[in-house]
Amino acid sequence: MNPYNYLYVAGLLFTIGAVGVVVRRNAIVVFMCVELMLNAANLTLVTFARINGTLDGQVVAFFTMVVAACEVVVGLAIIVTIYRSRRSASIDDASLLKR
Amino acid sequence: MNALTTMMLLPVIGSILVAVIPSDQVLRIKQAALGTTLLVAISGVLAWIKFDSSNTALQFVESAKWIPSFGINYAVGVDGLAIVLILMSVLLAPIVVLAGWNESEGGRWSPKVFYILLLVLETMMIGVFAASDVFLFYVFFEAMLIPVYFLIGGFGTGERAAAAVKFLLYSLFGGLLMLASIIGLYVISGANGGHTFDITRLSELHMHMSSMTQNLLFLGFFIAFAIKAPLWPLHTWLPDAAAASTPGTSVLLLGVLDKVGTFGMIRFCLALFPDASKTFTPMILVLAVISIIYGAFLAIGARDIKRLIAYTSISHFGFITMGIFAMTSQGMSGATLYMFNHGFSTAALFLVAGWMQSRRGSSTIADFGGLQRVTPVMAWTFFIAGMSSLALPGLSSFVSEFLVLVGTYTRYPVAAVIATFGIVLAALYILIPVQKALHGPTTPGNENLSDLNLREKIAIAPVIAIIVALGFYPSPLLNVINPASAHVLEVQGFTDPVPSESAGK
Amino acid sequence: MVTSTTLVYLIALPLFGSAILLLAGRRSDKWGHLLATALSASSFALGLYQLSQMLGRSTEERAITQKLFSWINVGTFNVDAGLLLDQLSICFVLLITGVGTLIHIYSISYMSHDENRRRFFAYLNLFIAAMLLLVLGNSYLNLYVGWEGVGLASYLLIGFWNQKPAYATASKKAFVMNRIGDMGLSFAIMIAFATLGTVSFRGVQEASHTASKAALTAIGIMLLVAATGKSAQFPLQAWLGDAMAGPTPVSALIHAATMVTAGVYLIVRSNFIFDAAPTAQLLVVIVGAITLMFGALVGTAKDDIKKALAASTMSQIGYMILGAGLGPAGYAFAIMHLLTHGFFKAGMFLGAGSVMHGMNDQVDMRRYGALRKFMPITFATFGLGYLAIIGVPPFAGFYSKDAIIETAFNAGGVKGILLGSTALLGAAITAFYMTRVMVLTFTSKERWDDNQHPHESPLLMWIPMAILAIGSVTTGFLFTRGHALVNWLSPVVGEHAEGGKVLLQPAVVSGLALIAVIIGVGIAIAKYQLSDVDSVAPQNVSVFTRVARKDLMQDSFNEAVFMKPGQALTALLVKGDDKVIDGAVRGVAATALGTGSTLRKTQTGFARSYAAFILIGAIVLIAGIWVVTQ
Amino acid sequence: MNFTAPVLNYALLAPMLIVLAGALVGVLIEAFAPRASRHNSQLFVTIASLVIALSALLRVRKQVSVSAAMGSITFDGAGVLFQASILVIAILSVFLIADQENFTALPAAVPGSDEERHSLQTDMRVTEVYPLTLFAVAGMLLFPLSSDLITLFVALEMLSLPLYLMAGLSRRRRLLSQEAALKYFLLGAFSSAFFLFGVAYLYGYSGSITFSGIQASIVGGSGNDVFLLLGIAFISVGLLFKVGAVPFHAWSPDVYQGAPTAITGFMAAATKVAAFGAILRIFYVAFANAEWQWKPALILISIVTMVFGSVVAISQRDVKRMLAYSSIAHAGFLLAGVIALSKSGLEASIFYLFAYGIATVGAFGIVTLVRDSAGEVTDLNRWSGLGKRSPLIASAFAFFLLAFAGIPLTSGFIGKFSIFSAAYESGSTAVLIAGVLSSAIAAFFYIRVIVLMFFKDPVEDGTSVVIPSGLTTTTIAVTSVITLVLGIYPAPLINFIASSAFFIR
Repeated sequence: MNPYNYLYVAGLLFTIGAVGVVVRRNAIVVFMCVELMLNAANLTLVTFARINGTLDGQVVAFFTMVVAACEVVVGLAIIVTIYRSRRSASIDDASLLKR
Repeated sequence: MNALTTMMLLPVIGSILVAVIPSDQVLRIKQAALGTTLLVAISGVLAWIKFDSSNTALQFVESAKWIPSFGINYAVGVDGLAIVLILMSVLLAPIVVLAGWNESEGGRWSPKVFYILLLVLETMMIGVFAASDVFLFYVFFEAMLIPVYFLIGGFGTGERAAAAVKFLLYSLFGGLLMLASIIGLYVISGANGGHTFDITRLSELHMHMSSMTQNLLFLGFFIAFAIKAPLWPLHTWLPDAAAASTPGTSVLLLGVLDKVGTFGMIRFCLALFPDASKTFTPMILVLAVISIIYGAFLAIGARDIKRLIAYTSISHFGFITMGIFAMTSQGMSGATLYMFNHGFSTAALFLVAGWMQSRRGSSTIADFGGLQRVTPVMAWTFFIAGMSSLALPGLSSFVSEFLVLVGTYTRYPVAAVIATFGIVLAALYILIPVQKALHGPTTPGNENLSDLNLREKIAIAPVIAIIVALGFYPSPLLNVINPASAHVLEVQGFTDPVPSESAGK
Repeated sequence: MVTSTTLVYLIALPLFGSAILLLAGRRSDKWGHLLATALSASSFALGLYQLSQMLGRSTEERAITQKLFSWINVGTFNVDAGLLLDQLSICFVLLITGVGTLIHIYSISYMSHDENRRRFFAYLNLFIAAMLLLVLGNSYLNLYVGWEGVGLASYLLIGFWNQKPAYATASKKAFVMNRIGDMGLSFAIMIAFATLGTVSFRGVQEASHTASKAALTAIGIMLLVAATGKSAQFPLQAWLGDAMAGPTPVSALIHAATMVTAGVYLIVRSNFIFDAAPTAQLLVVIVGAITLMFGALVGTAKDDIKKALAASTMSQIGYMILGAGLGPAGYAFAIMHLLTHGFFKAGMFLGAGSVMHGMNDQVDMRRYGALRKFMPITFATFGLGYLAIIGVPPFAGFYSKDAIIETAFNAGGVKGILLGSTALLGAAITAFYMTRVMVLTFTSKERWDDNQHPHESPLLMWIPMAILAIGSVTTGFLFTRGHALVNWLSPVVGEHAEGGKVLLQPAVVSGLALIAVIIGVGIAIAKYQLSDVDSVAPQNVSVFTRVARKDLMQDSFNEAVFMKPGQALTALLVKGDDKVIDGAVRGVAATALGTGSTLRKTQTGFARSYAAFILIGAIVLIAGIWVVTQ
Repeated sequence: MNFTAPVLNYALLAPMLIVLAGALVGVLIEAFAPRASRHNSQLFVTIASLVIALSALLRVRKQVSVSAAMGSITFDGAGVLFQASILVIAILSVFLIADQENFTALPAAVPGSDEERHSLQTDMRVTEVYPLTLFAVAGMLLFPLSSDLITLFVALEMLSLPLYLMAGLSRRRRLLSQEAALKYFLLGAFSSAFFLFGVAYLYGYSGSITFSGIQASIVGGSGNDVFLLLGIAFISVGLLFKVGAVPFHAWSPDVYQGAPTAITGFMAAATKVAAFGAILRIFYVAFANAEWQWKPALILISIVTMVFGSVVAISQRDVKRMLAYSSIAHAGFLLAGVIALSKSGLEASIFYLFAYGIATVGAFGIVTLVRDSAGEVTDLNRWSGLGKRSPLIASAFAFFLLAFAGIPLTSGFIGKFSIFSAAYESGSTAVLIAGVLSSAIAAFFYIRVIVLMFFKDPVEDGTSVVIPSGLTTTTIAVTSVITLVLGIYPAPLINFIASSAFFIR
């Protein structure tokens, strides 16, 4: 199968993620969209590792997973704090800082 | 030690001295400031005496590396034009201190701050005329805005904050355009023999510029100077600033700071961009002539005495600019002499206006009336200063104004002819306030004004003396100015037009 | 040329006096007037000494110079502070210092009740100094200094009682209108320097031989403009009437005898230019002719004695200008009329001052009448001046005015006839209005209030009047005896060109003039002596009288054409400066602020919109790079 | 497949390792030390590790190596300068952080809850901010030294994640603070996704993840240009987000305002140095030869950023937001250094970054001092008359603002001059002109604040300037002095930068 198709899939996933970030209100969902984008990137990396025939892409993908895990830790902490303060996980509610 | 560096250091030392005197010893502070400025004035006069007017090269030269990797030096040196302007600045400083003995009080901050700012400003005033490194010049040019800004905003009257901001923004805008041009020069110098800011070396650079580049760089400098000078239509900051600041500050602002603009036109616009200067000369002359007439009309229409003086200055700066760009020896020397004379006649006007204002509590012309009978000395001083401002023969301004006109006429008759109408308008803008404020019956509120006291008389006497003396005998200054202005013209490749009907033709 | 080291003292003495009096202030109140008079007198003495020296030298060596120092020296523009005393200037020196000294003496008494008498004398001395500089300067630029100097002194003296707003305005008006003339002088100097390369009299004279007619015409016209300003000639005549606001001695000295004649001096001094520039010369005679009629017509309608005399002055100077415009034939006569006029008009002004002195400063002639009985000396001296001005032989005016009329007739062609007739008609009108003054003041019935107590003036006042009256009687005869003045001046103004076609013989002209005078006098006597005069000016008068009373609408004209538009322009510019120029500046600031406020709204506070920026930004970035790359 | 044991040059990595070790010690202290002693010991550990790291860095400052960590880290002169700047800024920032008045007592407590009240009463402290700071610093130290994409990504996350948390630690107005943390986090994660996507495409383009590998591919020109384009674009989004360039700037005003002020200062100064360090390295080393692809876009972003930041800053009413927009504008100026793509551009950028970072820390340090009973006062209107209340503090703030505005005799001027001249030297006239114009606009709001502080009367609403703690005083004093010295005599630093600013490949 043409490995470029994986790139298209990854691009699609990335777009879905990016649009999701813009359109969804729930902080958790938004964050999941970001994770989707990261995974799209991972898919791209792995595809390129395959195309280029080097392992570097796969290594990067591993790093990415670790980093994403760290992000989850920090992110959920923040989201939970907000939720406890506001009783809401909608990011549109957190819009006091503006102008 | 180098005379110029010494003169620049003295006020700094003085300001430190003022800073260590406790704030409550106001008299001591004033004495320290006066002493310092007097000392600087003396060293200025000594430098002027020592100056060799037959030598057209820069004198009192000193150079030290400052930021070597950018080719920036602390380099000072003066020619005949600069030494005259430095002389004017350092002579005005003690007069301002003495004349405005009490104007430092009642400001937003203590008198101490006033004198520190004033002394720092004096250093920069000297530096800006003495710098022979373009970068150094720019540093002084911009940095001197800050003390003036605080002097206006902190010690002025009326809409002082707004006026200070307007002044600063206008100047900064011009300064930034000039910075762009300076960067341009720097880059071009880097491409042609290494980065430098040395005025002499930069003045050879125009050979390596396209005319487009030269025009743009010229405009960067010129607009900055035209704002400073100020030239129509970039003048609207001046009346506001002059009306809001203390008389002393106004004197330094109009008398000295604004001269940086016209001085800069000679020193930088002409020297660095000779071809562009020629290209823009017609446009500049038009602006200058408009300034002359426009400033005069606005002065005629002014209701506030300080705004009036500011507008007269716009007219006078028009004359100076016209003289410079006439490119004749009479125009150039006349313009330089004009700068000096304008410093003193405007100083006299502003100081007296300030005294009138402090006595009456108003600077609106209509509030005064019949002062000649109540305060004859003050009225006379104002009158003489006014006569100098309208260039009455026998007073200093006449010589310079006439030189400018005659010098311009030989090359640009139309400009000179239109500008000459300014002398009729000048009669109006001086005599209208004279009539309203000094003549006529003494109006209510003016009956008990006190005449000048001894301190004020001592402060104004040298100004009047200089105005009169230079009217009759301008040679001491002209002898210094002439070789320098002739040198400028020679470098520009101009020779005076030959009389069209002379026997030699 | 003979050099001198003492010329400067002529000027320095009164200048010194002025400075002392002004600087010493009230401390010199007691002796200030004496010092000033003494200094003026010593200047006169010096002048006499110079005259005697000059007479002792041969004709070619009579002119002497003194270089004080190099004044302005830039490039080829080299002007020395230098003085020149020649046959022309010595006339003026003696007139200025002589009449000046007399008026100093007169003023000691006239101004004795004024608390600022010292200041008055300081101004007088300043005027003497400036006027001497005007006539002694050896270049146009030096002359210019004196030219504006007398303007300043005149301004100060007209406004001496400036607590009255009208007087302050009058002084300002005089200065400003003079400045318009000064502008002409500036132009003349600029053109001279640009075309001839020099501004000294000698240099310009030498260059004028080779210079083009165009250049000389331009210089000449500009000099004429200058002369019209200073000498109150048409069209810059409007200030002179108002200048009567000054104390009467001032009117006598400055606005009759000396300063206002400076224009004549300027034209005569520049004879070499006008001789070579016929167009300019023609304009000179036109201006002179118009003004002499103008002044005469205004004079017929004035009820204010000083204004009537002022109008007369204007008219008489018109004669002088006319004479000066007639070229070598007329220069000397212009000067002669100037000198005789200096005597009789100064005398009459002092007489008018004497009348006012006796009449509580009343100036309205309709409130005078029959003063002959109360002021015999004043009547006598004024009467002698009167006879001189209307040109009754053998009084001074007869000689000088006749000479000008005659020269005018002989100027040739239609021009000569027109000019001659104008001058002749002017003489008739002069006779009319001067008789009117004389009659209304001295010989008609009493028209003053009961609280007036007319009385003769003190000795110090009438002695100068008497001396001037003697001058009015004798000078004409002295000057013409053996063509004394004509010959005296010829080295300066060129040989008096006699001959050519003579239209009318001198005797005929004199006869015509006398007839004209008799007609004028006769009408005036019929109108004012033989019939009653209202003590209030009648209002139901012809439109001509009304226009003449309003100075032939000169002020209305200036107001409508210059002042009102000027004021409107000023107001417009003031508004425009604020609204347009500063408005543009403020507009830029407001635009920046407005843009900031608008762009600020993009910061909605919603994280999702920020994410959208990033997304859109990324897309644009990619698109941008894509476009660039392709 | 063969594995070679990694060879690490510990001497060169020491600064980072020391900071990381300090952070770990901090975590241990957090876990085991008694609550009362935590603050002092944390502070000590933090400052000690930063200082030791700095001295370790200075010991190896002359060394150069591409293989400090198997080609993942390049240790060169520019890197040393970035690291040193970051460490100096970090030390000064930690002094501000040590003033615990700004931090919440218990981050986990719900705002307004009993728990929070209790924590405040018992004077609990957020000592975890210290290890977080150290982690962030470690990430920042790594970021500009990274020479492959993995390291770059890891460093990016390493510096970002702690900052997300730190933004939410404010003691007062906690909802705002938490909102700032949330926005920062979500948008940060979003942008790092872009970054990573870019990494993937670059890898796809060159088959290598090292900068030198990418550069080699670009030179070779064999790869698919679409991948390169996507790679550069996406990676730029991530990097430009960090520096706050338009249109990726939107987070910064909100986060600057919401975060505790000391953190804002640290973030604004240190992050900018680190991020620009990374940008400079990747663009100078990896993308230099694809200049024609990215330069126009970057020029556009630079211009839009400087103009947008300046214009919007004018209308700000909150001092922290104003400084945020000011920092956006400065990001635009700094991008000019990237665009220059020359040695002088690199030098200028480094000088600018250091000067700007120092002044920023000082300015935010002063913001922490202006308070009322409810905490910091950041509403600009309530700053009016500050010059009367506390002349020294107000003067220092004014001085920093003048430095931001680039007035001569401040470090900002030298920075502005050098960076614009570098940009112009490389041919970017548009950047020069836009820079000059937006500087003029920027001057507008800096000066407005000065007017507010000095020329307006104080409002009596309880706003006051607290007496700064010793450490805060130190920070403000040191930053002021550095800003002044770099303005007057920058030659030593410039020479030092010139001698060591280079990237090796």
